[in-house]
Amino acid sequence: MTAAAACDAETVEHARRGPLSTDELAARIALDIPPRSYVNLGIGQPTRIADYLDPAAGIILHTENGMLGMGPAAHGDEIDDDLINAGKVPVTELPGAAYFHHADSFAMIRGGHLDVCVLGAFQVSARGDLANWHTGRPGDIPAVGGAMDLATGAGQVLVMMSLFTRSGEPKLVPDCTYPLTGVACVSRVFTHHAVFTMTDNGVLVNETFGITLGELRERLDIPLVSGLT
Amino acid sequence: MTAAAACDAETVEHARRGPLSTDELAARIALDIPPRSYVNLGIGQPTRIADYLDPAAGIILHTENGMLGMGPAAHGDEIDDDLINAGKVPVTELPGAAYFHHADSFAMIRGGHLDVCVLGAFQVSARGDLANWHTGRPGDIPAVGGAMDLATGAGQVLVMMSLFTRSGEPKLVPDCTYPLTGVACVSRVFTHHAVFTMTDNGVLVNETFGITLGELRERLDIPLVSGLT
Amino acid sequence: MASIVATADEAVAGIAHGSTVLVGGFGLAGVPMDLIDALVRQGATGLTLVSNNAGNGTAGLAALLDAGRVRKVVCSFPRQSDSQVFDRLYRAGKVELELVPQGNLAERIRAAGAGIGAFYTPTGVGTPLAEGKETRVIDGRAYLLEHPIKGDVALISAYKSDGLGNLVYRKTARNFGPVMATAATTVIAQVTEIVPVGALDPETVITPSIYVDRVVQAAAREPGACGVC
Amino acid sequence: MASIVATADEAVAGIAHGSTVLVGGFGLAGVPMDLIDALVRQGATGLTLVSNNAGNGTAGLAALLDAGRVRKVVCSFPRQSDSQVFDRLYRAGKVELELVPQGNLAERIRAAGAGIGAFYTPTGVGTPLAEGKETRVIDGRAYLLEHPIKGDVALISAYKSDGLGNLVYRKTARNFGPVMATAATTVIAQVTEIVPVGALDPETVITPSIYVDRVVQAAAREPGACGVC
Repeated sequence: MTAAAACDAETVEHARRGPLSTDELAARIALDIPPRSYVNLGIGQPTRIADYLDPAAGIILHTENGMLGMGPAAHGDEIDDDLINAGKVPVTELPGAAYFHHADSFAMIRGGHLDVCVLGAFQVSARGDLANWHTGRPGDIPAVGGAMDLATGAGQVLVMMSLFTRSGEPKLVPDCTYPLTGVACVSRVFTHHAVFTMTDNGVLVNETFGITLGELRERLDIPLVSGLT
Repeated sequence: MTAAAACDAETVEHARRGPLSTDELAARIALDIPPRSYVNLGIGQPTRIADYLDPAAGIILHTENGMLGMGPAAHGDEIDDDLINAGKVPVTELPGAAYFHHADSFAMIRGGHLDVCVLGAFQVSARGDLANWHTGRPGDIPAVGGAMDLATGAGQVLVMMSLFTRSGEPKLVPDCTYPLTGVACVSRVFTHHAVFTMTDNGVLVNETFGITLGELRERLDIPLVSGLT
Repeated sequence: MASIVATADEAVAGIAHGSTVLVGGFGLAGVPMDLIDALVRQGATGLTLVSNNAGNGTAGLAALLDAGRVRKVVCSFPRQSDSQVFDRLYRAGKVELELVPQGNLAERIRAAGAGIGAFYTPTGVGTPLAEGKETRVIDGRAYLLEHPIKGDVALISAYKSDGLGNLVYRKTARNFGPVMATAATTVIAQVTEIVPVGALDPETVITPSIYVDRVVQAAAREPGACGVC
Repeated sequence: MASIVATADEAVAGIAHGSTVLVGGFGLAGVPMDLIDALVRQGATGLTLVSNNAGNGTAGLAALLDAGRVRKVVCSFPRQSDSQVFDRLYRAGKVELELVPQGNLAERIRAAGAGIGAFYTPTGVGTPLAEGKETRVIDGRAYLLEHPIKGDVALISAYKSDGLGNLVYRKTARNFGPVMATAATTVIAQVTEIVPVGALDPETVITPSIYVDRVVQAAAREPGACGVC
């Protein structure tokens, strides 16, 4: 299913099953990444999406520490201290790769050349504001890395996160209470419970998993749209 | 003689000889270029200075179309259409050369990394303003190229020019009447008749050739200093 | 990611009237002659041409100008010994000229590719080319505000492309190619040789495939046969 | 042009108290460990450290911090699983932090090297990191004004140097090295191998010798022996 098709359709409820596992979520996101696109997968969970990309689709992975054509994680003899991803994990190089320095790498990001990035999040607001770099709690030390650059520069910013905190609070919110990473930058939010698309008419629910649209509406403090027709 | 020594000394008059030939002038300028420095020689006459640099001095030539380590002009089989200098003349490559693109080349210039550039000029003012890109005459089509970048960015901007126009007007002037290339950027002016240094105390005459200091004072409309002691 | 196309005509298909076209090359090195010739045949008109020069002799950009396709030229060095076509059109008021110092030209193109909104450059301060531009003193030095130059199309020439569009250049023919490749909606490269994916050393790739849309192998050309050599 | 020196201690000689020191590396790739160790021995204090991270484990930058030599850290990603030294000093108010998005960090360093007075970036708009920064809307998009970061010293790591200081890097160890090399008064590189002038292909040089002041061959290091691997 393409993103465009999903946007136009009514919400598809998969209520009889449980929420997606993180691997299922990664696989679901992989479906939405167009063939031949250039993609940055954020550190942490989004990295797993790489395992579910169709090798025939010709998708090329970017890592902001200076590489296009990044391959899977390196193991054993493949490990090379000079070849790591943004999460500092040893990786491999695919044919057709290219290396470049940090200013060139972020020129690529900021200049809008990446088609897609997938980031984790503490919170996303209904208008697509992203918060993923700082808890804002006193004493917590912030670390922003490349998150603000990716949120601002990538063609499409997708978020992969849990929909609820461990204590059950929604992370898709009317307004972020955490410090922002970027303003109105997120186009889609993928969670274990549902897939959402930010539209001019509000937050559209594309699919639910282990929950109904009605139940979602009760648990989230934002208006939810079901289909754009 | 080093530039520093020349600045402190009284004017040296070589009045019994004629003015320098252009080749002698090029050789005179070459003397002032420090060993191991990175140098851009402007198109036209300054290019000739390369022939008088001591090969043992380790001076490295920059050409703004993307190269360090430029060698002499190419001849015969050496000619390669992909290897030219800023004047579009086929050149050669020396061991230790490096190629880079135009934005990197001018970042190098603008960032102050070149030690010296030598430019031609229509006029230079007493405070070191440079005019070398546009006659300002109606109907004349201007072409600035890299002149403004070099004038602004190089560590030392030296000028190689004739001291007088064909009709005998001085080209070292109180204020440039031609459109400016850069403001207060020239540190030394080398002409067939004399070598000048711009100082906080005025224009210092380092050497004269085929003319006395007194005669220079009569022909130029600017105050001339002889020695800084 | 590039599509490899069979002919230069196919490569330039769809360039719209009124487009801004960035054209690589400095002197004759790196000029995408096949693509320019194809653009003449293609017929797009009302073009804004961004290139270091404004055509030499009667071929290439000079032919494009002569065919009346160019509304405006943005360049650093229009006037040369053999720029008679541009000179004639300019003097007849048939083509507009925006003269830009070479380093500002390269940096403005880079800014467009790197998502920089504008930047402060010292080049041009106090000269007629500063007229109408915002000036600002930063840390005691004066700067001009310069804005990005973005192309609808870039036509560049490189040495080799792999099947994805990763490009390497040769010697000073690199010049404007790498920055122009970052700064246009559609980037079209002619190359001397197309090699398989994996045949280029990833350390040596200058323009990563993310920037390149179409690649065509240049026609074999007799030395001196291009009409401008 | 570089001087080749015999030891890391010789390489870092003369770094003054209160210097701003740019240190290359991302994760452990490209970290100039020998030079950092030598800087700890050298004893300069009151340093401002500009680097992507703020030290891992107990060696390298962590040891420099632990020795009380660092007044301020400018970085994008201080907080990591093993950043305990920085964390402790920061919480105790013993080190100041300027947090900069990774792309703005790279671009600010580039700007210092490229003679750009300041630039407008979209990264960080609407976030707490925009506080106190000038904002400006250009063509309908909001930007922040960011200023250059210039170093007194840069410590970088590269793969090979020739006898002039031309540098090539290896894979993602390239990261910040090339931009930092442009942006400091004194640039010091440790390299795995020093090769004769002429042994590097001029097409593949990433940092031309003009930027490099001192080169030292890195000590052979047992895998895992650096204390942070």
